[in-house]
Amino acid sequence: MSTREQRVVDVSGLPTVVFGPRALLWWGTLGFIVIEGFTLVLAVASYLYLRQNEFNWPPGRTPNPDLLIPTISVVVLLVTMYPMYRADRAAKEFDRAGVIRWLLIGTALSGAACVLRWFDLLALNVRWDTHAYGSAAWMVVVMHATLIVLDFFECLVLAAMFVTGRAQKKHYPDVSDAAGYQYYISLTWLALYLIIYWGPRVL
Amino acid sequence: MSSTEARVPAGLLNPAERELMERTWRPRGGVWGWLIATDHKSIAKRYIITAFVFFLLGGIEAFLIRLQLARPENHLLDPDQYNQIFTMHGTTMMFLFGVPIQLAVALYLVPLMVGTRNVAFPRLNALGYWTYLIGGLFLYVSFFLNTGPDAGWFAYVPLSGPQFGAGKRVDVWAQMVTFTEIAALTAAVEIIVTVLKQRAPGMSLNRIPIYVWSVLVTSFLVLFAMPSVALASTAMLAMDRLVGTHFFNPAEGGDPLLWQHLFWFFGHPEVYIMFLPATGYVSGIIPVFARRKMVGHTALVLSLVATGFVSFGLWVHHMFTTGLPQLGQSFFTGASLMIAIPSGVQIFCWIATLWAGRPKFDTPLLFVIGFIVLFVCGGITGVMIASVPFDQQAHDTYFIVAHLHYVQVGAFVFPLFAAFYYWFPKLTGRMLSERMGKWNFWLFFVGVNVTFFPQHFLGLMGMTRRVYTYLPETGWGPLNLLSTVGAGIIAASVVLFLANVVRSLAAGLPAGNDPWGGHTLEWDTASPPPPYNFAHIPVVDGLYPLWERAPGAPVVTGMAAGKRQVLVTSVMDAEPESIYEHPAPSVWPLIVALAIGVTFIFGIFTPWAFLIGPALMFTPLVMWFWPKRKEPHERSFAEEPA
Amino acid sequence: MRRPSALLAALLPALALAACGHRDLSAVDPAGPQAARIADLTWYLTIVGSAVFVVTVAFLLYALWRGHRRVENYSGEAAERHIHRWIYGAIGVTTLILLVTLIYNFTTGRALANFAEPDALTIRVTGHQWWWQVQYVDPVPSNRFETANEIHVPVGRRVRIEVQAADVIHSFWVPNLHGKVDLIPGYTNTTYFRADRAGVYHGRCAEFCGYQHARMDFLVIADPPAQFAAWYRNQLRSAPPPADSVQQVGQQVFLSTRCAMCHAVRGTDAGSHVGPDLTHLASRGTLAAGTLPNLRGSLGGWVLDPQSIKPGAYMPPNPLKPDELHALLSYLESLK
Amino acid sequence: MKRTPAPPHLRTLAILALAVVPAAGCKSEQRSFNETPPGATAFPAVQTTDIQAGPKTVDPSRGAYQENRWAVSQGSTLYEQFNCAGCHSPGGGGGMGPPLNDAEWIYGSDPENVYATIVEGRPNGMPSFRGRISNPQLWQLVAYVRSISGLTPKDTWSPRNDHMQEARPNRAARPQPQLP
Repeated sequence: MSTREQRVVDVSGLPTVVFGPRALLWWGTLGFIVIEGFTLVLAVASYLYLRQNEFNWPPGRTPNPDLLIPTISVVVLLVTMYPMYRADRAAKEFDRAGVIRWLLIGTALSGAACVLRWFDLLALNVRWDTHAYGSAAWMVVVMHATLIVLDFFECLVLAAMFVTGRAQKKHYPDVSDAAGYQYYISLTWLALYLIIYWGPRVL
Repeated sequence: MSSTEARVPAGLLNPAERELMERTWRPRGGVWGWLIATDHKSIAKRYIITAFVFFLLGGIEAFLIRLQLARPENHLLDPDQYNQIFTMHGTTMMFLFGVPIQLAVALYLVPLMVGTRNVAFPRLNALGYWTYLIGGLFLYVSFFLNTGPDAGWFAYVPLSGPQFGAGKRVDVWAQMVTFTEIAALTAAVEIIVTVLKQRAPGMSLNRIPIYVWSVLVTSFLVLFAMPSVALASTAMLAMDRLVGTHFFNPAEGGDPLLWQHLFWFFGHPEVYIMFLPATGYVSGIIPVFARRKMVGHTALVLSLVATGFVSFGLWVHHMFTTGLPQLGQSFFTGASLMIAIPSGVQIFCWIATLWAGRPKFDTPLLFVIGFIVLFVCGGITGVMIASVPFDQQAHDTYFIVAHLHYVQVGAFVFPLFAAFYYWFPKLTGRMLSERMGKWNFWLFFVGVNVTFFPQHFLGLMGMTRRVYTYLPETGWGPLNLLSTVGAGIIAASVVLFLANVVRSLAAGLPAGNDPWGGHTLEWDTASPPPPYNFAHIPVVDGLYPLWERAPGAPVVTGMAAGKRQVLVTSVMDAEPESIYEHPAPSVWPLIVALAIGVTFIFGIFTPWAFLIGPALMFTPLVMWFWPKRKEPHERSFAEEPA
Repeated sequence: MRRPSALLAALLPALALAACGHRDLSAVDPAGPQAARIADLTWYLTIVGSAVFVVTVAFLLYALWRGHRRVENYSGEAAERHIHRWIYGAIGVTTLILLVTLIYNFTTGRALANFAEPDALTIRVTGHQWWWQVQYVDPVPSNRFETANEIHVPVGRRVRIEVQAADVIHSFWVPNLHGKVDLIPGYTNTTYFRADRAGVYHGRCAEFCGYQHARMDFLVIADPPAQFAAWYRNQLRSAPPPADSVQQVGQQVFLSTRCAMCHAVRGTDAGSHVGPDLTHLASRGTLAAGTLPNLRGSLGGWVLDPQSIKPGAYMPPNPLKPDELHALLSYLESLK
Repeated sequence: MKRTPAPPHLRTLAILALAVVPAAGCKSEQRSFNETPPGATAFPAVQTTDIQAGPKTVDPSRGAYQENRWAVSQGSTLYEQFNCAGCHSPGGGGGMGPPLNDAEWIYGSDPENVYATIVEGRPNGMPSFRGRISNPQLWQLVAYVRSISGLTPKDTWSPRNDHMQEARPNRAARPQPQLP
């Protein structure tokens, strides 16, 4: 193949650190959000499917779930979105100090959410092996709990990277992806909270 | 590819840079190199070989079943062994061979066909393979310890529940599903991101090869189908059997039908996960052997997408006899019939291409023709059982066994063998023997028909599925014996295929870059391809790059030879957007996979494993992402300290 | 459409094979209106399906033959349009066939569903692990009785079967009379059918339910109304006292050893419903859910060692001394 | 490998070799359909006190059913079928009959003792089932009864059955010393 007038497309000038849908990792995070989100959708669908078999929900002498602690944990999770948003903005400006400050605040809040989640489980007022209602409620809340714990450790490790100075420029987009993941977790918990804790009272 | 002229035009790699690139991308040798490999070709080759070993094991189990059923009142297997073996046959073929091999072949071919150097997330790819391997080994070690699952490959509750599913057998099945589901999901995410973001410049959406389209649609199916079985098997059935939850306990509000809904919501898309890549192979092979462009490229792509969507809407046709309301069942009959239309479109386009082209009858095309014949028969019996009244007679009988094997062996294994014969030269650099290939095809084709066509009549004569024996006066003896003979022919054909592979690895004809005159990018590089696939990433200017390539077509330059760089392009028109530096090979995915293994294997015996396991996983996961300190001169901009 | 099975049986010899099994156990040899409707639909689907298969494969072979003889490709703008016209035609025909099939399915489905009748003979069938408990649920409580593995129905009268599962999922299927219906714990499904000609129709369990799923058959015996009424009256009667001393000893063995722990014989102290009701065991055609013919030899073999015939069944081996066994068999054979 | 139909016993041996590898896992999953459990034909030597001359002689095979998961599961089905639940309540929590899920054993908790209790019956209402229940089923019942209070290995316990949940098996009770 003659190479005399070999036309070339020179890409040496392209950036190596990009944010949002231009970056591969953004799509990877979106992929896992879709998987986990659809698993939660199916878990809630199973919860509502099991509801058809019962006359009253929760069945028998099981009391309604408490509202105090779960409401606090919803607020905490919603509030966590703000520091993560600021960390995202700081990451886009490659501002290391800003990222460290807001990321640590976000990590602390999501840690608090993890602790509160244990009390959310107790607030269900039912053991998982009492009947189908207990099993389904525990399944939904525990599955979301795994996501919060995952998110907490992800933010913790990211924060550790930036604090110890080992973080590189390519980790800034990871911060904005972590922020996106946090928005997803907080909003899904708001929806699950309404279904699991208010559902028995309202629906 | 670049000429050996002294003066190399601006930007092209001179021999010194080429040698540097060779060193940068070359995977490390030895066992350690094997454990830390992240090159998509070495992982995918392993994946294919492992899946094929499970195919052989599944085949042996199938032959044991046929031997037991060869004559009435046979005492080769007692009921306990028979239940374990038919469950292992179904589970192995569907979970350990079906889905994995389609994703494995895709992981090998997709980067080559879209013109990039590696899959999007190479370490995640390694994790996927190791998790799959651990799951498969775990299932087979349990089977040899007499703890193989024995409630059928879809393990209907309450037979698989805590009271009637004694011992740890069904737990083994439930956790094995988790392993294979993690592996499939990781592969699906990688394929989607590779196809959307790493295509060669110029490969806009309407220039993506059909095989890549079929694998993209399959990956979206995996994304939305696997969670359903993961939820049903791990989060519900395993918990029912471990900590006494009541998801499926009818006395405490649970519902056995919930299991069937969740399982088949995954089950039917799963068979399309195995079928769509098979149509991709066929649509990739026919133009090459008909020596003509495919008729109705857009029609084929749209029918792939349509099949993908509709496949989520027909799972209830597995549950027509459970007493669901009549109106609901009619909707699913409609959906089940509707899905026959896109399949019809594909068949018509294939036949039209063969008619308008000049077909050359090599082994790949023989397998494709065999596929079309078997698939039309399987598709028609599928339309038959889509009707509720007839399904009430045919459900859970050997009519269904015949249909599913016509559609699985005919429409999935035949195109897979066509793909083996077609892409084997690219994987190994050697041609498979055509003479043995033709024998392999005809034995397989005759074997399948002799084995499974009589089973249609057995089904209508009342022979139900999963029976370990039957009475002589049922009159099923002769047809079952005939079916066993057919199974022997299939076994001979598979042994012949193995001989062909072994012989050609040792002394096959060297294949060169493009033995068949293909039109997709993978035939543009050496076979087996170098670790970096393309020295210069090609620029694509048509749907059939190699057939329509003008001399001196442009290539991409300007990527550093000393770094593992991959070009990231836009989703719609594949314009270069950025350069992404791939992580180096690493052992951490293997360690994380082992930690996952510990979590779910001990999760059978104690719920605490679901706390200790993730704790074990924390360190390797951190080490997986922890950045290495780089020397200033080695660093690129992305690796500058934050 | 008159049932053309005779004509078509000759036309498609392979499929005819399915109609002629030695026993009445075939989905294409209907003995009732329900199975007849499904059989007609089966023939329609088979014929149309075979036709489509033959036509498609013919097109394929023609395409290969035509293509193989071609010197250069048939391509270009006009060629593409010409090919597309053929493909649109083929898609149109496919969609039309599917539509007709869909409509035919709906009509058959609705006809099958509207077979209910308030005063049909009601029978409750409960599936156990590996046998069928049959209870005739008459509006008058005193006309109710229980039997096992055999259902007698009067010819020409509609029968309503209510199915329940006692343990795992089973499936009630009598191919000659109607499609199958699953027995699911927590649900009561119903199915209606009618036998139009007298005969012994074999039924099977069609959902995998454990070790002995393969040997969980039952019989549906359609009797003329008079014969059915006589059978019904006989079933209502409890077992007569033993006629001679050997049967006396047999009854003693039955009551004092393991039999009474699981089996009930109305008219004696044995009242456990763990296993099948044996009050009229001798009147049944088969033993062990359709596995053995009801002869003295097979009954003896079954009582002594059921595990070698149905391994995994709940009935334990009963090592009896020969005279005890002889007496027990005589007693069981007196339970007409 | 292509199987040529070898003589039947050879094939069965091959399959057994394929399926049965001598390891702990397989013994507890063994389904023994038609052979009576070893050491169960003769009436076991029963010991009601811990005082004895010389070491405690134990028949090693009597544990065969105690660790077998299928035997415990069959035992739970027989527990309902033979109406033990009538007096001891479905979860073994006790009713007219004494509770079976605690560490309190009036007549001893070794397998032979429980076997003797069922076969001979006990005063205050426990009927004798001698000759009424076959030996394999008796040993399965013994295995299940001892599993209610946690005397059989942990992996033989089933967390629930498919019925209403009454008495939750109180496996926290202090179990007797495990089998040697």
